Amino acid sequence: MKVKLLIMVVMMLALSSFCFAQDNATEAGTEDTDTTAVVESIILPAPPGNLTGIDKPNDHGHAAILSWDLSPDDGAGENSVLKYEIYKWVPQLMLDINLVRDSLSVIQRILRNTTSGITEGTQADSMKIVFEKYSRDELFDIRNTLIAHVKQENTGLAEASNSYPENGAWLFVDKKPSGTKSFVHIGSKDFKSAGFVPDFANLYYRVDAVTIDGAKSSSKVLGPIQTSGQWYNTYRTPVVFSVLFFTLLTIYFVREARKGADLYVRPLGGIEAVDDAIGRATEMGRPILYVLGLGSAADIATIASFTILGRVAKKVAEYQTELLVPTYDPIVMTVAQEVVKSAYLDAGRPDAYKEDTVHFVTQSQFAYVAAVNGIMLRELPATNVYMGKFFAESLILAETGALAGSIQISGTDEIAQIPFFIVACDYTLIGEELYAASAYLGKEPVLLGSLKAQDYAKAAIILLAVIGVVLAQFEFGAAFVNLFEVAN
Amino acid sequence: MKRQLPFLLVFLFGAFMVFQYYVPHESSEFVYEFLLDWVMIIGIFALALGIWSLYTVSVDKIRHKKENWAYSYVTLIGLFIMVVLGFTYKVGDSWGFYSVFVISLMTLLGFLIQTSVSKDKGLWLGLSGLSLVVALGIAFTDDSWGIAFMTSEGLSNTMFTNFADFVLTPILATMFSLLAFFIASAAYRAFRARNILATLLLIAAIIVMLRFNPYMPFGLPEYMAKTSNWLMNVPNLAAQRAIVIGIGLGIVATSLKVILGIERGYMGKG
Amino acid sequence: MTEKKNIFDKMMTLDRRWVFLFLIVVCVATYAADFSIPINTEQETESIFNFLDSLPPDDIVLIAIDYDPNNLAELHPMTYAVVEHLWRKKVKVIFTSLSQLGPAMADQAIRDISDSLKIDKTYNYNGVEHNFKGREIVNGVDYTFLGYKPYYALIILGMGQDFRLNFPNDYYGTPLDDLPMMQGVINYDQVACVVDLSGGNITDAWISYGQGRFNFPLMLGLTGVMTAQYYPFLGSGQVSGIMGGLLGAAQYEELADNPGRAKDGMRVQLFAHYVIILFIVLGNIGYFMSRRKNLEGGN
Amino acid sequence: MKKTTIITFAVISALFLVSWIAKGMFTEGSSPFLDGFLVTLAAFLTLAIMSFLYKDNPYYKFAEHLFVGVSAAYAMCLGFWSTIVGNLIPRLSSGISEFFKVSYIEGDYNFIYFIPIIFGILLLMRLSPRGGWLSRWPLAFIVGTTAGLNFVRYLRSDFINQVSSTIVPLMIDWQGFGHFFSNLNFSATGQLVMMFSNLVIFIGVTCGIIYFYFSKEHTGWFGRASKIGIWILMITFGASFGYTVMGRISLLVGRITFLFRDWLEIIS
Repeated sequence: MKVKLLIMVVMMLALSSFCFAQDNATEAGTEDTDTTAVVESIILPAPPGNLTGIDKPNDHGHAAILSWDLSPDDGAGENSVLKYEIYKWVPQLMLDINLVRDSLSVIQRILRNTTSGITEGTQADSMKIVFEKYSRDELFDIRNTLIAHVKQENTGLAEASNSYPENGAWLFVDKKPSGTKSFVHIGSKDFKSAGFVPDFANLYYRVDAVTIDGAKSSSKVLGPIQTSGQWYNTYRTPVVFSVLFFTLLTIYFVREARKGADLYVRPLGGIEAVDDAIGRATEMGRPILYVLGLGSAADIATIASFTILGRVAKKVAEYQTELLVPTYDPIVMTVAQEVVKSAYLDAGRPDAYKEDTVHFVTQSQFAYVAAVNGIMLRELPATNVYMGKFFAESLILAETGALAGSIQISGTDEIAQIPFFIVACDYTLIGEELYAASAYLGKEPVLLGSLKAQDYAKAAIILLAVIGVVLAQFEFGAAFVNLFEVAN
Repeated sequence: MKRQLPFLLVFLFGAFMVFQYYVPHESSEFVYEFLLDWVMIIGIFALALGIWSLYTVSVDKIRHKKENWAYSYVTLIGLFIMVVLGFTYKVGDSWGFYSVFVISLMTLLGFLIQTSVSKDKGLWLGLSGLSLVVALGIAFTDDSWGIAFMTSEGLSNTMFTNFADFVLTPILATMFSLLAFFIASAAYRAFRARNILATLLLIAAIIVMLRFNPYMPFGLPEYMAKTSNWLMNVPNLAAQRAIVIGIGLGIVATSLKVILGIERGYMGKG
Repeated sequence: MTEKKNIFDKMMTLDRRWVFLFLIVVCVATYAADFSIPINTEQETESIFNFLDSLPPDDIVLIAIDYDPNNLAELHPMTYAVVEHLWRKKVKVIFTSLSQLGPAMADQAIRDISDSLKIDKTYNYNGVEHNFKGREIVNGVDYTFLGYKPYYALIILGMGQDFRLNFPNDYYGTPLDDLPMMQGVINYDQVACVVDLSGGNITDAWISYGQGRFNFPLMLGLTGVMTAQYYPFLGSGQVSGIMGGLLGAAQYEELADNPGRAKDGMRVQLFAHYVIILFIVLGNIGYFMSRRKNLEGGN
Repeated sequence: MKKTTIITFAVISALFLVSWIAKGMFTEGSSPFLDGFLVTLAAFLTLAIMSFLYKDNPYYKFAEHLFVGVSAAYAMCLGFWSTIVGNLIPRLSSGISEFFKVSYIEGDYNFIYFIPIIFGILLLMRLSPRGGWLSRWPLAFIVGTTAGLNFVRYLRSDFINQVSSTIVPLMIDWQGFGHFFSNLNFSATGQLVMMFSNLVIFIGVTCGIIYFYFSKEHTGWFGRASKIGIWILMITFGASFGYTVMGRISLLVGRITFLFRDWLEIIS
């Protein structure tokens, strides 16, 4: 019962401060010009001409693109235009809803104890005074009811905007410096937000040219236009073609490989070293340390690393050496446990698998490094393998490993860290070699097939680049380059 | 079924994300945001698994008196005191019962660890019962503490922020600064002109390192600065681009293999 | 290997802890010691210095402190060096800060520099000795701090019309018309040049909206990583000079014979780099000598 | 324990105790002894980590283990309060939201948020010996989602977009040979250097890609191109190594500043 009463209070408040709000709305755009010293004779600039607008294509809706011709006094003529102000017409209903939205945000601030920023004497302040009288429980109720109310009212917006130009007001949207000819009005899709622009509702815009003195003249009103979301992003068509190209290429080569085609793969130093390194560890009776890096299970570098870990773990199980896998990310830990466990199973030694072979350390970059450093100096692994995503810690790890006298094999796709691994490790897989390694180690024809597809894609890039460089010398070459520009 | 269903899930979600990329419409965005939220939420559940793993490994070390087992107590104390401080806060200025509460919780955890590692279980269990009673007593009778954090009073749990500022930050910064030493030792150890590749690496590094060295004759300094600028802007750009293209294709190919179920190494053998 | 290690073998296999020790000693020593290193100045910085140095007293320079505390380490030394040089020459300064987190930091810097102006100093540059008497720097007479306003592109355009348009009052709330130095100062026409110290894309706005429209001499102070991308503007003459990163700041300090934070930083950097290069050279000498010995032994 | 170990420990504790007391006496503030303790603690931990450069020792082990414990808990607390409380709970029920003092976010599809909870619980099934296989489902979800995400995004950013940016004009401002030779200069912004640079970029990218070719033997002209590719890669790696030195030294200077200015207060 109480809640119903409160809605009434809020609505009353809304109505009473309506005039105030409207003043606010129209003045918002001029806040930095209204302080200008009074100038005796105000000369109006010529208005911007030919205002046009469309729904912003290939988006989720709620956005429109406006464009206009510069005012004759912008950069020419009197040269007096300082900026353009963009205004949007909204129905009375929208203004009402905005007031409720404002009160919602005040309630939110009260609930979060962040009302200190509200200046005295403003509309928000008077709302604050009203709402602060209620308990938290009541405020939660009020809040939920108001949200439901806003949601309900929003459905009427499209219809209300048909009443143009009656029953509404111009709202300031944004300002742009002189020389600007277009503006993308990206509204919010959240109906609770003040910047909400409803889809499929009539929108009206106008653009004012404003001089230094604050004198302004308005363009003709644009409208009605409507915004909406699209179901297909045409800008991304080049990506569709490349997805198809790449997928078909991969599937073709995988099939070829399955049929038994002989596929050559060039040797990778780092990968050939892995087997030797495991043998060495066995001879020395020391463990092998495998570091998966700081990536999450979602990073493809980590996924590639899992495949390599599987091979290493299998070899380790066969040779009966000890394996240490400290991890940084808990999900990576879970996956790595699966991988190592099934590798031991494959090697026929499930009994040798210990649950703490793969263990979690901490999810803090340098704490993880400190712990791994400790392992290196105390367990003295014969071989350290670093595969995956690495950041600043790469050099700390690799140098400590070198200090402990371990053979070190690394691979990462973080370009900034490759130099450090190259300098400090015995073998380094550079960038793409890491991904190739996972296919190479498997020696499975299907995986090798996809390497072949990658190589064809590279050949395509080189070919296109050569054609492009030749065409770039001519005027019409630009069209070719544009084929590879994905706008959004 | 047990083995195949996960790969079906991978395919479904993967294919959905590929299609989603072309659909700008709100409903597609809506699902996309949901999915990303889910990944984060599952991550936190996984973190609990991680903490559990850290705990069991540490306790295991203590139980079997492995090398350096005593330090595992340091890890566990650090872990628990941060958890307790992160989930509770003191009300008002007085430390009084709040500190007793924290200490009794800590002793409770300490005794519980002892119970699990020691042979004399009865004694330690009794002691942990005692501290549990103390902690519960304070929890229910005294209102000098609360469980909240996102509100402004919780953020002012001074000990939690102090631990972050005076334990985490200095160690982190110092670990990071070790890089200065390691960059020197790596350069000393590895920059030997063994073959042509090592020589190129060496020369480029030295030119760039000398870019602001004033003690050189014949206008060499200016030449060094210009050359190192050129090295960073031209060959660097080319090499980076070549690597990026390679990495990009590697990622694309691996993702595709994952979605199509060709690459299954990440879940153990498929 | 039974043969005795000679000095070259030792050079090659020196325990890395000596490297660490040497590095930390050199860093601490150069950090604590108070001496000056020569800095090679580049043309891009020299042109800034020469322009500012040629200004007669009572000219006005606009300095835009458009960075935030993130880039403080690289750009703060430039502010200190440039402003102190100008104030010593009795050139007046208008400050703006168009980055949101900038004003408080800029205000602090202005106070700091004012304090250092109270002391007498003698500088020796361009082969001439310059004696400067210490003096009190007065707000409104020697400088005006306009503060922060959002929409930097509009502010830069607006200041081309009239400073009072966006900044009717200065940062401390005094109306601009009440400040002695702002009498008759309307817009960029009364300003000798603009120096923009920035760590972000406000620089682009200064180039296209400011210099492009109002045609004043524009000089930039940028972070190290940004520098290369603005060189083309130097070639096209839109920008009159660039200071890049800590090195650029140190060059300005060198030109003005006013060693400060940047040269302190560069001192440690330079000697740390020397240590590393020294060890690389040692390692290589050892490597080549012991390889030659091994080859001879092999024969 | 050896005698020397005990003596070292005693000396070090005494030194830091003195530092604590001295800091406590000479700093101002509401709780000088707590502040003094914290600064001393930070200095101790800094030195403990640095001592690692000499060799592994008990002080480093202490700092390392403390760091691991505290940081794991810190990550968990932040993760819990920001993701579970900040993101999940406001969508589950208004009652739980009120308990955690966050505001309930009403929505028509909030029930979907029970799915990640189910996935999360499935993940925790690892701990039970029987249900371990269930934990693969959430993993499949995460891997599948992100693989799909990466597939298209990298195809666009690292494949299509790279083609367009590799297309650089080799002849810049070309107005015939006469004009070229009469305006010849060697400045960094001159026509000659710019053309040379663009040529290097083009050849560098092409040869670099050839180096990453896996399914063809690197012999003949192909091998030579691949060799040029790896040369350019090595020059780049050397240069970026040299370039990074400066930033790393700054980090060390930061620590020196902390020790000598904030803690010992001997350099102003």
